[in-house]
Amino acid sequence: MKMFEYMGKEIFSKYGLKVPKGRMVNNSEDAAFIAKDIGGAVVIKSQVLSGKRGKAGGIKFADNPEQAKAAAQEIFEMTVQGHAVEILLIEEKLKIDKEFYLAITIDLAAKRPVIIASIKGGMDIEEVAEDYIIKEQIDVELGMQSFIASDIVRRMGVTLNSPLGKELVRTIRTLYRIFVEIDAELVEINPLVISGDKVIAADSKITIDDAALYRQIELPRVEERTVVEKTAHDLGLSFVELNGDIGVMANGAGITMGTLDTITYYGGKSANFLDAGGGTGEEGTAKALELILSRNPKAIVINIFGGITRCDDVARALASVKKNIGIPVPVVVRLVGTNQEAGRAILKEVGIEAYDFMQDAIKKVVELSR
Amino acid sequence: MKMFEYMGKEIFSKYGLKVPKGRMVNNSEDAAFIAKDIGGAVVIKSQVLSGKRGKAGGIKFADNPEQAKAAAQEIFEMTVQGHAVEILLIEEKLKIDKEFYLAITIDLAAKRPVIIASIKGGMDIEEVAEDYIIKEQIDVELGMQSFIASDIVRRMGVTLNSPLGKELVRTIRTLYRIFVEIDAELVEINPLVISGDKVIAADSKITIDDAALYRQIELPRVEERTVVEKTAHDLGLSFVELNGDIGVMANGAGITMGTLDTITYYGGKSANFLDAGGGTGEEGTAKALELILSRNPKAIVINIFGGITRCDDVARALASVKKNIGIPVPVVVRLVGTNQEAGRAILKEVGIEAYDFMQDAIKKVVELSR
Amino acid sequence: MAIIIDETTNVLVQGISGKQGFFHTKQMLTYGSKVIAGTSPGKGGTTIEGIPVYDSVRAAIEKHRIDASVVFVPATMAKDAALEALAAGIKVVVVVTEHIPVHDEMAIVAYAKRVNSIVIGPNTFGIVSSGKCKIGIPPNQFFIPGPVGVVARSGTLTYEIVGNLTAQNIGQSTVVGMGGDRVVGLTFVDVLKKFEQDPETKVVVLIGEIGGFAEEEASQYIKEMTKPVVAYIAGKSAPQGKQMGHAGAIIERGKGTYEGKVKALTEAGAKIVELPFEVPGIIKELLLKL
Amino acid sequence: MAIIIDETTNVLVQGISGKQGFFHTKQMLTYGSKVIAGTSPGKGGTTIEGIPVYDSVRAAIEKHRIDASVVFVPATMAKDAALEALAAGIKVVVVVTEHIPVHDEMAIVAYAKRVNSIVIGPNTFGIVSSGKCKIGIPPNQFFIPGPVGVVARSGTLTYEIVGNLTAQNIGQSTVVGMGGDRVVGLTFVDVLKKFEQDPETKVVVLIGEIGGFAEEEASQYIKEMTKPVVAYIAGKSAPQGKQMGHAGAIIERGKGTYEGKVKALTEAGAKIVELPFEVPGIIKELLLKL
Repeated sequence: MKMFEYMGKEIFSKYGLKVPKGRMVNNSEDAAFIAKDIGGAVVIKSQVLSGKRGKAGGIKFADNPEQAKAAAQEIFEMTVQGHAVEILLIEEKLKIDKEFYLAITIDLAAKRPVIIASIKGGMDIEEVAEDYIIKEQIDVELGMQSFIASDIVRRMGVTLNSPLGKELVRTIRTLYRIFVEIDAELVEINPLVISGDKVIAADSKITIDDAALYRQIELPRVEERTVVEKTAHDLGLSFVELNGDIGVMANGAGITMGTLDTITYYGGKSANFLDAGGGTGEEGTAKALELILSRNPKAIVINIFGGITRCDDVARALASVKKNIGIPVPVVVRLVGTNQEAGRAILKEVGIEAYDFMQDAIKKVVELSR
Repeated sequence: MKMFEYMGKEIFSKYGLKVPKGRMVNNSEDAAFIAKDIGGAVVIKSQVLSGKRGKAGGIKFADNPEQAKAAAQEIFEMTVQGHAVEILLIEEKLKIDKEFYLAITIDLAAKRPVIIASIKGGMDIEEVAEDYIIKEQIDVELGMQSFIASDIVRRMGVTLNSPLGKELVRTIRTLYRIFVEIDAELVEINPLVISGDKVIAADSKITIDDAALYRQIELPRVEERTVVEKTAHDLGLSFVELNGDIGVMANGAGITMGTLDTITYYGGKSANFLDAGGGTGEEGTAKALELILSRNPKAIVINIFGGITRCDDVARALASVKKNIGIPVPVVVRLVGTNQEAGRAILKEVGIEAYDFMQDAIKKVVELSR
Repeated sequence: MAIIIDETTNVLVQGISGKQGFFHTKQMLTYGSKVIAGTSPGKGGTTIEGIPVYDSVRAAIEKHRIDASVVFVPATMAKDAALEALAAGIKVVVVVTEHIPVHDEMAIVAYAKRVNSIVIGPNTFGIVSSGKCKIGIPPNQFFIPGPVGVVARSGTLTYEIVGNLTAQNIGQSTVVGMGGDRVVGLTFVDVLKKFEQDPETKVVVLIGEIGGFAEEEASQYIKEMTKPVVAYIAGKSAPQGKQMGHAGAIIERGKGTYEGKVKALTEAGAKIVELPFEVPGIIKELLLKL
Repeated sequence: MAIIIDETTNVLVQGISGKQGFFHTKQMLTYGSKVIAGTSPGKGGTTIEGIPVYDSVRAAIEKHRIDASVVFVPATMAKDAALEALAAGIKVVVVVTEHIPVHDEMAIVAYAKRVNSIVIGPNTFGIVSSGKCKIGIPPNQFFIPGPVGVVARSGTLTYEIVGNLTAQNIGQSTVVGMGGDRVVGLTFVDVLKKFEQDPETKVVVLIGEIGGFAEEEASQYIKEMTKPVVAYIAGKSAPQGKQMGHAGAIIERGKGTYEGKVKALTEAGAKIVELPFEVPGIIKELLLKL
């Protein structure tokens, strides 16, 4: 789950990291009011989950409340990378000496958290040369000891035991504590602004592990899925919309990807990725079919290799949708595995002949989608 | 640093462990008042650091406020194992189904914390057969995981997943957290009272690692040293009063023990154990001598093998005490090591001839103490 | 022979009284696995399907030699269960449970490394040494003994490929599901090394997918292998997974794509199949050449 | 030969700019130890007594081969310093600092075990391989090369005994101070095993004291040793140390007394001396017999 910038900053602030003075607003009148309250120049930042707000015009500066109101008005009227803007964060404009970069994520190859730091922070961090990127894996049993943070600061070229060095050590240690305690997959500060001896998180990008949300009850919830994707998620299905015309359902992420690969191979185009794996029952399967139909595909392929998934459940779901709602497009089914015979018998009753091999079924559906 | 029972119970309570309803009082009037407030039968417990209050009469029961007042009066007038009683803890009398024992300390051989649990808690835990004592060492890097506490409860013969079993798991995990977070050397609950499904800490015995007090700023401080021992401690000396008549000073715990052993071997009796090791300078050494003199020994032996300790510092200290305060008893000195020659020259000026070997010096001082 | 588990492996089921644990215990017994004990806190002393149930792993260990355990407990308690098995000295721990928080997974993997045990999963279908022992959840009928070692990241795709092999009467030495989560106990290299040393395994099928570096790492080792490796990488035309911000980009630096993986594997000498159902044909060819 | 450290050992001083670190760096250099680097956060790039100073252990490791480090930083930061040295892969870490919290000591010892390194101390005078390398704080003049291995819990008592040996021209192979604290990195057994294998060491002196079980444990191994062991246990007539409540009593069950230790050591074949200055005489006898 991605979090909005202002939510991340609230967390930082709670843990004692410095963030710019600021407030959220949802209209331009309030933007002017807050700008006046903050005093001096301000930054107006659209709160969207996209990573490139600045380049898309979603961040503006203003020298006084009137300018702030105008800038806010402008941002509210735009979309940032396809997202409508509902909330703005109005913040003091910082005196910036340097912009650093600091993040913690998971190094999947090492199976450990990794600290990433750079003294070349700012907008184009991905373009910074490897020489300026410091990476430090953390042994989770040892944890973030003081010496680890100190050595990162040393490698950043900042004098240890100086006020700035000490503040950076504290910032790194605190960020690691946040990373662990909120079950984050990513915490990122870019830029980490150096202003004299002060170290200020001028931005925040946080992603929480969805699997851990059950124990992160104090964190706010953010929904970034489309309505259809959310419906699928609530049904325990993994669903992504694509641009083609063949509706796809399979059971398991790997076999779903394999189905997509085969469709492409035979010259077809998939309308969606729908993984109904892990024991989705009859009702879930029926809902999955309805989801696929709602996207108006030209044809549908169902590719089931039943392990936990039972073929008769899938067949019953298909039969009931056909009877109750009707399926206006051709459906091609491949059905093998657990309770295969029962499933095929049910399908036969509604006039569907199941295939044995996925390649045959997919060849067929691609033909039908032409 | 040992803590009073009521202090330990305040810590338990802060961490969510159940303790009996109760209040501290420092006079018998208040005892009656609190007993009335609690209602029903109460226990009156003297707050002293000795381990055997019950047997010494320091714990009494009362059925009503009048009895409570009388019992309190009686305890205030007694000493419990040599300790005057200044504070009483007045508590509700618990309905006791069973008395368990639960403690965490450090297993020195394993160099790890160890949980000790028994279903035969109460006054005579030391007499309980090994078969009824459960010990479980904790891997400090793994920490107190749920399964560890569960297995201890299983070994105690309590049904897991029962309300009592769950409460015991929680109690063990919480006690470990306390043990770590307050830098304890010992946390002990005896008895841990089982009352229905409730688990109540009916007593507390906690010892904090003195070396960690600097970071345990929120813990209350308890002083159990004698005035002389405290003076020594404040000077950075390790001092214990003994019953003999030969004052002893040496530099280092091992060599001080060796000096005591040798005095005993030659038939003498040591008046004290005074370790002035670890670079005690001239002033500290002078104070140490004054401390020894304050105990009126018949003779004094100083056994210095100077490493960090400098022989000239020791000699100067001895000379200045001799000049300024006077030393009314014979002083025998063994002085070798760092700056040995300078030290001996200083001693010669005040008429003291230093020995080369500890055995010769100690033989002499034992003679002089006769 | 086979790798990791075989006909002598004594299996403990953690969470044996749950719906999943109960169902798959029966399936594993049917397959012939030596499931000899289960755990379920508070149910110690009872039996399920004739299998003695204990309150804790240690209680089971006091009575039985346990070589492997399989974790069927819910995600909220799975870390504790896995650590319990590892702390008790069990050398192979199969974690079937899905949706375990990734921080918990890192903790499990770190501790397993320290105590020198193998963790399969989390979020795995398990491991099958065909005809000898199955630990996990795959359907019994598709696994028959033979010369093919299979190692995979995802489940149903493995059944697809193994099922096709079995349909053509090509059996498997051991089929290992490393687990579909981002952090799992084994790497492809760990498993490939074991296949390389296993006399029964003649050829290896690697079933990978886009994202991560597991296949690129595997390529380094495949170069040194004497046994042929056939690889299928799923997701050539699948949507990109979510990326971990700039930090992810810095770490990945363009790795993890279909093209990158295929290039690395090809250069290492692996045979790439473009579609999953092409595996049996190539395997047959390779086996005929041996 | 010698144990743990010798003339090839490159030494790093952690906290080289502090009063203690500075003083003892000079002393170690005078003794002939190869002190080749020091650390002091914020002072990287300077030199002290001609020794280059670095901001961190890793910075030093980038420039030098370091075989051992010695920690002179204050107690509040000693755990971090010891872990830093261990994490950097240094195989011998001598922690001189005293008054380190016991929970910190347990953490240091646990991590050292995991990374398979030796921790000497905390609260130790250090280690001397006489004539080759001294790491720690003992006075230089009392340590001369020879056939006696010495292992001790306390410092000045060791100087007393080693000084008496040296006065009689009996040198030492290596003198190890395990540290005076309750939780330290080495056990007597760890050190005795090394002496048993060291060709230079002909006889061993064990200097113990009352409390704990270290000497009782040592007895178990002394039974197997081929080299003679002379033991002095301090504290026959010393006051009892404080005891850890009932829990301590349950753990100890009467162990830790002078009588118990002497009995165990005697039964194991060690020669007990009743007073510290009796050591040289017995050693002389033993050496003549060899």
